Formats: sequence, structure tokens, C-alpha cells
Amino acid sequence: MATPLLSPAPLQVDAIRADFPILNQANERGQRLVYLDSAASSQKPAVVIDAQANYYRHDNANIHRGVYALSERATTEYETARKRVAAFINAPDPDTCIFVRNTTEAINLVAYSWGRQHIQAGDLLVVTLLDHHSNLVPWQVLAETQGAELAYARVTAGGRLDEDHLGRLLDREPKLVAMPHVSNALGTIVDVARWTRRAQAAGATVLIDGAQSAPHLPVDVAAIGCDFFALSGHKLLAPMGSGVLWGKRDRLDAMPPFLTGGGMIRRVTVDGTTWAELPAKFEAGTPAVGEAIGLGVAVDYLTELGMDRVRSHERDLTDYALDRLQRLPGIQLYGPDDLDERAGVISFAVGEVHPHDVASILAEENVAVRAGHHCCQPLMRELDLVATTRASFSVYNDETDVDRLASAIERVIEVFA
Amino acid sequence: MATPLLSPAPLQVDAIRADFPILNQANERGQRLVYLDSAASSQKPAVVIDAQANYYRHDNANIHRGVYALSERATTEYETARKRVAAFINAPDPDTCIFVRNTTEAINLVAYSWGRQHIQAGDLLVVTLLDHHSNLVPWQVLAETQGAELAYARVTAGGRLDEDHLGRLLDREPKLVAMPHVSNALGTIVDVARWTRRAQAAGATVLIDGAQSAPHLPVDVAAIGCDFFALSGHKLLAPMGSGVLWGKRDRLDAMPPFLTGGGMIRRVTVDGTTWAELPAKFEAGTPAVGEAIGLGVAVDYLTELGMDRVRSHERDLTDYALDRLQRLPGIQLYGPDDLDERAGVISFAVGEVHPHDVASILAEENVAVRAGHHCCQPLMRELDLVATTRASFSVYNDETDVDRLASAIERVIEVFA
Amino acid sequence: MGDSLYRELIMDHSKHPRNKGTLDPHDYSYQDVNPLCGDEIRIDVRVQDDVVSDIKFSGRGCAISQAAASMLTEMVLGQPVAEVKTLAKEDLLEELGVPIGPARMKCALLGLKVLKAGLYGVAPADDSL
Amino acid sequence: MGDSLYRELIMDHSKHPRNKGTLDPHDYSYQDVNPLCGDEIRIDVRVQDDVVSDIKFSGRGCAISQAAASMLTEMVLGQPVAEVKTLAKEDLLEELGVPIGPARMKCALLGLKVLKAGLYGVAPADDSL
Ligand SMILES: Cc1ncc(COP(=O)(O)O)c(C=O)c1O
Ligand SMILES: Cc1ncc(COP(=O)(O)O)c(C=O)c1O
Repeated sequence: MATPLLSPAPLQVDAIRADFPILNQANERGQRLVYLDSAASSQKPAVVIDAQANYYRHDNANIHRGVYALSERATTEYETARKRVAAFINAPDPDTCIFVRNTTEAINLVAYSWGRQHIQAGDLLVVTLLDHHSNLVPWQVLAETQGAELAYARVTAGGRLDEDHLGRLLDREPKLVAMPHVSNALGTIVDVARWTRRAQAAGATVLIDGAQSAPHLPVDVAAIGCDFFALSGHKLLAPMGSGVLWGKRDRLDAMPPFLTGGGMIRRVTVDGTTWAELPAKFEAGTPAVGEAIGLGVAVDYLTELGMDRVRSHERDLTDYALDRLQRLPGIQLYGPDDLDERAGVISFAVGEVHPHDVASILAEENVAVRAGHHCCQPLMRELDLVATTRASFSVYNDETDVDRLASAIERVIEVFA
Repeated sequence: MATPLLSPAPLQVDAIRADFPILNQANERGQRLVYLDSAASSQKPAVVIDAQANYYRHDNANIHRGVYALSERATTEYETARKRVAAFINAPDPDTCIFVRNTTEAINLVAYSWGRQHIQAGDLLVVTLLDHHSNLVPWQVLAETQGAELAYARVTAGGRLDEDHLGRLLDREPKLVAMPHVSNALGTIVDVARWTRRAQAAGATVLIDGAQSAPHLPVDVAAIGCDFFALSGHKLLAPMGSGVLWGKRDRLDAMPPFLTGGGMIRRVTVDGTTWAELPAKFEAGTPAVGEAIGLGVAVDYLTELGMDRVRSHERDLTDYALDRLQRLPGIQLYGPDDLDERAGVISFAVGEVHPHDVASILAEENVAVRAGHHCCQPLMRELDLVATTRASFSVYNDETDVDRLASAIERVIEVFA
Repeated sequence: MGDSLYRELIMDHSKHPRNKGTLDPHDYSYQDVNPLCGDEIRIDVRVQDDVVSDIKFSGRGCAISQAAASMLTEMVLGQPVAEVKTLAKEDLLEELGVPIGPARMKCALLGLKVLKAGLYGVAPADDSL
Repeated sequence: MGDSLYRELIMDHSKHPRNKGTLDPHDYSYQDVNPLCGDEIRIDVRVQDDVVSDIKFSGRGCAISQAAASMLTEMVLGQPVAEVKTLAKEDLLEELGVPIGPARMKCALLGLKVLKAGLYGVAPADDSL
């Protein structure tokens, strides 16, 4: 994939940053907050915070079945949010977008509902060593419950999927292939459209963990062709407690419900229950309405910026950062070299300094990064690492943030000299 | 249970109402909003709305493991919310309070995790016909999955539990007894402490659905003695997307996780995974931190009002309302007569007028009530009803609201004369 | 109260439903329920020379669903079946003459849904109405 | 940077740990890990006349955990076992001399947790420390 000749117009980061109230903070020494932990959770623009607060100030009510104005407004806004999300990921039918708490719940929903229906003893499930625990452990549990086998596609030293290995696993005709669109630990972008085609050709159902792609790349679930796609609102400028499972309609229609209770039934009798249509079937209980509305506003905010521009901006910033950081003495950078295969995530080590010490010193410089295994223990073990320090970008970061990161790392080097 | 001789000091409803921005709304005819649908979802005071918004403005970050200031603050506030909730329901140990989305998820967690571990073919599960679908359908599904039997304790025409029938069911030594603390459809208060003792003496594990009690009565899980207690934040002045499962520590410790993924593991390898301690074990993925913080503020708001006063206020208001409504021609009131056995919920019928028409006309008078089966279809069938209209009270309602309700019902009677 | 859902026309149809009953024999008959409210409507149709020659509805439920079904029977009686098949929900809503909020929309349209399902011989998806 | 976690005393212990190593034979030995960071600490103790006569720690991990363990060994060497058993986390934190945020608290206290677990012969619950 070559870089497009005409890059889209650059983001106006100063203007964007002004939309995010939290970024105005400075520490005692007057250093403004440099937030480089968006892969863990993004910050929220004022329009999102206000949409949620205004919902509670003006429109709050339980949705569905209420005939008074508040409940009608709440219902309409909730369903509008669903349409916005559907448009954002190019889902053909909003009712195939299920609101959940986060990516983790979305994947568990599929593992419990689809998984226990379809996976039998002896079946093969395939995940990758790039996956986050949330796209690993539910499949471990499913494999154990059903007596199935779970195989892990390997990664190369450069942090890419080992194509040969994954190809050989597909030859064994797995029932399920689950993989990340973007690795949260290394930033690796996986060519999920191609792997989906190959996996489906081998007979597999495909789930894509989009937690790290939806906030940073244009996502088109129809073009990817996967069966399921999961994302988290809180990584995508939206409130916590909002997330989406998208699925192909025939899949979702054929699945039994996961959580059961109020709101997802058609008829309950003492002898049994029939289920509501999509999306209600998978949204038991009172949903997080204000949070879903916030998610709708967040995806519109991103759409207005333009996901092509967002991607291009973060690509350029990653380019700048890799270049800037690799000049620092003793620094070690992980992940793919090719910028077309890499989102705005930089995992690194500073000599022998423990990543928690790096992150703590950076915190003293008001630079927020994450240190640890990034919920990717199997990947860390594969790469023979205990932990890394990770800086990750979003629309509100620019080169001045990278410069602040670099000088903070210089202090680490100094302290540990 | 006799009325206490000294009633607690009355609530200052005008002052309370001023705390709830949404209640300032009037319709085109200048009628202020009378919100009588708190059993579906309560409104939120400004302190709660602001706590959530301020969290996103000043402190937002993913919790746990972040070493920078935002993440430390977010973690501390999240755990403080847990302590506040624990104090609110007198849970001896905050770590036994698991944050979930709502009561429905809390009950499903127990049905999946505890249920599939403990319930075997031929076992008996007992629920009651007073239960909400969210405390019925998960047990239907469990019974079907495990080949167990599900029995429904009957209710009397007056809307009380049929004590003889439930007693006979306990004689059959059920493995589980699940019941509501307060019925959302009729307002019936169940003597859950007594039934818990009897059910446990019969060998049962006991789950209490506290969705309708936690907002309206002093709740003391230690005194009730149940094994599990579930509540929803959004019915309790808190944001949507916040709820709590409380469980006895030995129960929770012995249960396998429900949702799996990031945040709830101790160690993940390709060969298997070990789980984190409570409460993390049951909180997979990024939790709804802002929502939990809002819940902490909400329970403190209620504690400051005093749950004894809240109960006393709503009891008096119910007394007034029952008296006022039963003078209306053709009105039919459902639920227990004894005010000591009744929370602030009034289900009623206006002659033969369909409840949806009643609720729609009330909505035209800016009186918000709910009409339908209230997620209690088996109860409706038992009482030979299709639906009812339901008015339900909270701390921001007073006698003027009841008067508005009564005159709006008069208009219903007029239109359908 | 000029904009009340319960203005006179609707209350008149509610209290004095037109074409209430069943037809036996009939050429088309269909019934459905609105699971949220429990409204039930059945519509029986007789066709002669491709025209709705007789129509009756029965059922129970809220005033809106029953009045709308009653008005619907008046609208289509004597109309060519081909035209009835293309009747839009907007046509019925206009006849009702009051703004119907989203929560009551299913009540108002239940009769039309049943009628079309009968004429087409299948239940149309909710929004294809 | 007077309030930095990484002030000189801590860096000195981190770069030049005191009492580093193992003791064989020993009277008490215990090790534990901090699963969040992967810090590992082992502490070996020799006791003579109810006094800590020798102590060594080993392990790997962040500067805070290793420096705190190093400082801890200096604090307890030569102290009566009975007193060491009652050593409060506040005593160690005071010795560290910098405010430790909640996220790094487990690092700072890992050595103390291991030492006490060794002396008591059981792993104390995190907060009983
Ligand atoms: C008694 C009772 N249980 C459970 C629920 C379900 O609560 P939620 O929708 O918040 O999960 C409700 C809410 O209506 C209720 O009233
Ligand atoms: C790739 C990936 N998958 C899944 C998750 C889990 O997301 P959540 O915690 O929102 O459920 C994350 C978040 O860290 C992630 O980065």
C-alpha cells in the first residue's frame, strides 16, 4: 500500500486541543499535560461531555415503551446514536450495531452466544499473539468449556503477523478466527480484509477486534467482510461504558441471546420466553443511554474531522516520533518499521530502566504514558519482554507533544546514568 | 411492623427539586413536569451530573496500572465510589461490591457464573411471580441449560407473596431462591430478611433483586443475610450504565469469572489464565469509571437526605396518593393495602381505558407515568391484567405532584366518558 | 387541547368503531399483535373485481390502534386492491390528523400493517410499511 | 525536582543496593511478585538471639521496589525480630522520604510484604501490611 500522492489537509491540532477541557491542565511547574495514553483511553471533547450532561439535564428517561416526551426523546436520541455509529463503520443496518459496555463485553457476547452454539469438541479456534487479553481469554474459556483447541498465530520479531504460520493454521480449517485490526501494544495494522477472506474461504467465522482501529483509521465493516466487529467508545472520544458489537444480520439473528431480562423479550410466560428482534435481543436491561448518545456525538466529531485526515495526521506524527526517539541514546523501539503497517502507537525501552520507572519520571514531567504488559502477556513473552513503555497518539497530539516526550526521556536517561 | 412513633424530619421537597435540573421543564401550556416514573429510571441531581462531567473534564483516564496523575486520580475516585456504595448497603467489604451496568447484568452474572457451577439436572430453582423479567428469564435460561426445574412462588390477589405456597416450595429444598426486595409493578415490599433465613435454612442460596429497594428503603445486606444483592444506579439518582452486584465474599471468591479479558487476570499464558482477586475478577475490560463515580455521589446524596427520611416521605406520599386516587370514579388500585408493605409505587386502571391511552393523556398534561406490563408479564397474567398504568415516587415528588396526577386522570375520565 | 391525540375524530372512531366485526367467508384475513402494548387487530377482506368490496376489523387494545383501524377500513372500502397495497403510512397518519409520537406509532399503524400483510400474504418487516 | 520519586537516596540504593544476595543457610526465606509490574523480591534472614543477625534480598524489578527493599534491609539489620514484625508501612515510607502515589505503592511495599510474610510464615493479606 503506497502513500497516497495527495495527502488530505492536515488537522488543526491547536483548535482540536481547545475542544478537550482536560488538556488545559498544567502541573506545579507549569508544564501542560501531554496525554500520550489514548490507546488505554482517549480524552473527550467538550461536545461529548456536554451531550451526556445535557441528556441528563433535559431528556433523561428510560427508553422504549414510555409514552411521555422525555422517554420519546431519550429513545429517539439513543436510536440516532445507533445510526451514527452504523454510518461511522459503514454498517449497512443500524440494528446490527449492539450497544455494549466495551470491546471486552462485545467479544464475550460472541464467545458465549455464538461460541457455545457453534463450537464443539475437537474444533479449532485461532487467535493471534498480537491480541489483547480481551480477545484471547474469552476464547481460552470457550475452548476449555467446549473441548475445542485454541491456536495462536505467531508474530515476527518485527511485530507483524507471521503470515506463513497463520496460513498453515487456516489450512486446518478453524471454526473461528479472531484477530485485532490494530495491535494496542505495537501499533501493528493487520490487513484484516485479506485475512477475513482467507479465513472465511477456509470455513471460519471471523471476529475483528477494532478497539484500536475504530479511533484511528477509516473502518468499513462491509468492505472488511468480517462476521463480527467490536469497538470501545471510551477509546474513541466517547464516554466510558459505551461500546459496540457489530455483526452480520444473519449471524445475529441466528444467535441465542446472551444477557436476558427486561427489554429483550417478546413474551414471557412461566413456561418460557421468546426474544425480541435486533437490536433489543442483545440489549437486556436498561442500557447506558447517555453514554450511547455521547458515543454518537463522538463518532460525528471524528467524521467531521475526517478519518482519512486523522489517519494521515497520526501517521505523520508517528513518523516524526520514531525519527525523534531513535536518536536518543540507548532507546529501543518495538513494532513494524513500515509506517503503512503501523498506527500511532510506540512501545519502547530506555536502556535497562524498568518501564514503570520510565513512566513515573515521564509523569513527573506531566507526560502521560503507560508502562506494563498492555494486556498482552503472551505477546510480551513471545518477544521476550517483561513490559514496555508505550506512547500512543490521538487527534489532539502534535509534534510539540513528541518533543516533550523526548525531553522527558532524556531526563530518564540522566537520572539512571 | 408498626409505624415508628417518632417519624423522622420530613424532606424539604422544594429544595430537593431545585437540585434536579430536568424538573424545571414546562410544556407549551406552562405545566411544570411532574415526573412519576422513577421506578423505570430516576432523575439525576446536578451534583451527580456535574461529578460525571467534571471527571471527564479533569480526571479521566483508564484506571489501574497507570502511574500518571490522571490515572491515579481516576483509580482513587473509582475505588472511593465503591466504598461509598458499600457503606450505603452496609456491605462489610467494598471489594465484594462489583460494578456492573445494571441489575440485569448483575443477575446474569450470578446465573452464568454461580449458576452453571452449582445447578445440576433435577435441581429446583425458585423465583416469585412478583419478579421483574430480569430476575426471571436468566433463571429460566439456567434451568433449561442445566435441566433444572424452575418454580414460581405465587402472589395473592392483594399483591403479596403467597406465604404458604412459598413455604411449600422451600420444603422441596431448592438450590436457589431469587426474589425482589420491592416489586416494581405493585410496590410490594417483601420481608427479605425473613425469607432469606427460611430459604437458607432449607439449603438455598439467596439472591435479592434490590433494583426497587435500594433507591427507596434503608438497605442492609448484612442484616438481610442474603448471598447476593443486585441494584441499578440509574434508578437511584445515578447515571445509566452503573449498577452493583454485591455478594458474600466466600461466594464470590469461589465463583469462576463471568466476562473475561483485560483487567481481570493475574497471569495469561497460551496454556491458560489465572484470575485476579475481587473485585477485579468480575470487572473485565475498561469499566464505566465516570458512571461509577456518579453512583458514589448519588448514594452520598441519598445518605445525606437519610434513607429513613426518604422511606418515611415516600410512605406518607403513597398514603396521600392512595387516598386521593381512590376517590376518582372508576379507578382501580392494585397492590398491598398496608402501607408498611408498600413502597412508593401505584399501579392503577381507569375504568376500561387502555393504560397506554391513560399514559398518553397524562403525558399531554406533562405528567410522566408508565403504562404496560412493567416487565412483569407472568404477574400480569396471574392477576388477569394486560397492563396497568403506574405512578412511582422518588425524593423529588410531593403532594402537589399527586394533585397534578389526580387532575390529569380526571381528564382521562372526561375524554373517555 | 387542539393538538391532543384524543381529539374528537379519534374518540368518535374509538367509541363508535366503523366496520367492526369479522367476515366469513373472506378472501383475505390476517391478524397481529403489538407485543409492546398488547394491542391486537384482525382484518378480514372481501374482494370483488379487484376492489375491496367489504372489510371488517376486530381486536382490542388502545384507542389509537382501534380508531386508526376503524378509519383505515373507511379509507379502503371500495378502493382497488392494487391501490390499497401501495397505501403509505403517511396517508393514514394524515387521516388521523394529529401528530403521533414515536412511542404510539406502532399503535397507529398496527391496522395498516395487518391489512397489508393480509393482502400481500406475508408479514412485512416493520419499516417496509 | 526536590519532590521527585527518583531523588538521590533512592537512586543510590537502586544503583548500589545494600545487602543484595542470598543466605544459605537461613532461618527465614520468602519471595513474592507484584503481578502488575512483574517486580520480584526474595528476602533471606538469619536470626540469632531473637535479633536479625543477617539479611539479604534478591530480585529484579523497578528502581522503587529494589531501592525500598535495600533500604528495608538496612533498617532491620540488628533489630529484634519482635520489633521487625511490627514495623509499619509508614516507617518504611518515611525512610523513603518521598510521597509515593497509589500506583507505585505496591512497588515500594513489596519488600516489606515479603519480609513480614517470611517472619510470620504466611502471606499477609495486602492491606494487613
Ligand atoms: C424489580 C426490578 N428488577 C430488575 C430491574 C432491571 O433493572 P435494569 O433495567 O436496570 O437492569 C428493574 C427495572 O425495571 C426492576 O424494577
Ligand atoms: C486491541 C484491544 N482490544 C480490546 C481492548 C479492550 O477494550 P475494553 O477495555 O474497552 O473492553 C483493548 C483495550 O485496551 C485493546 O486495545
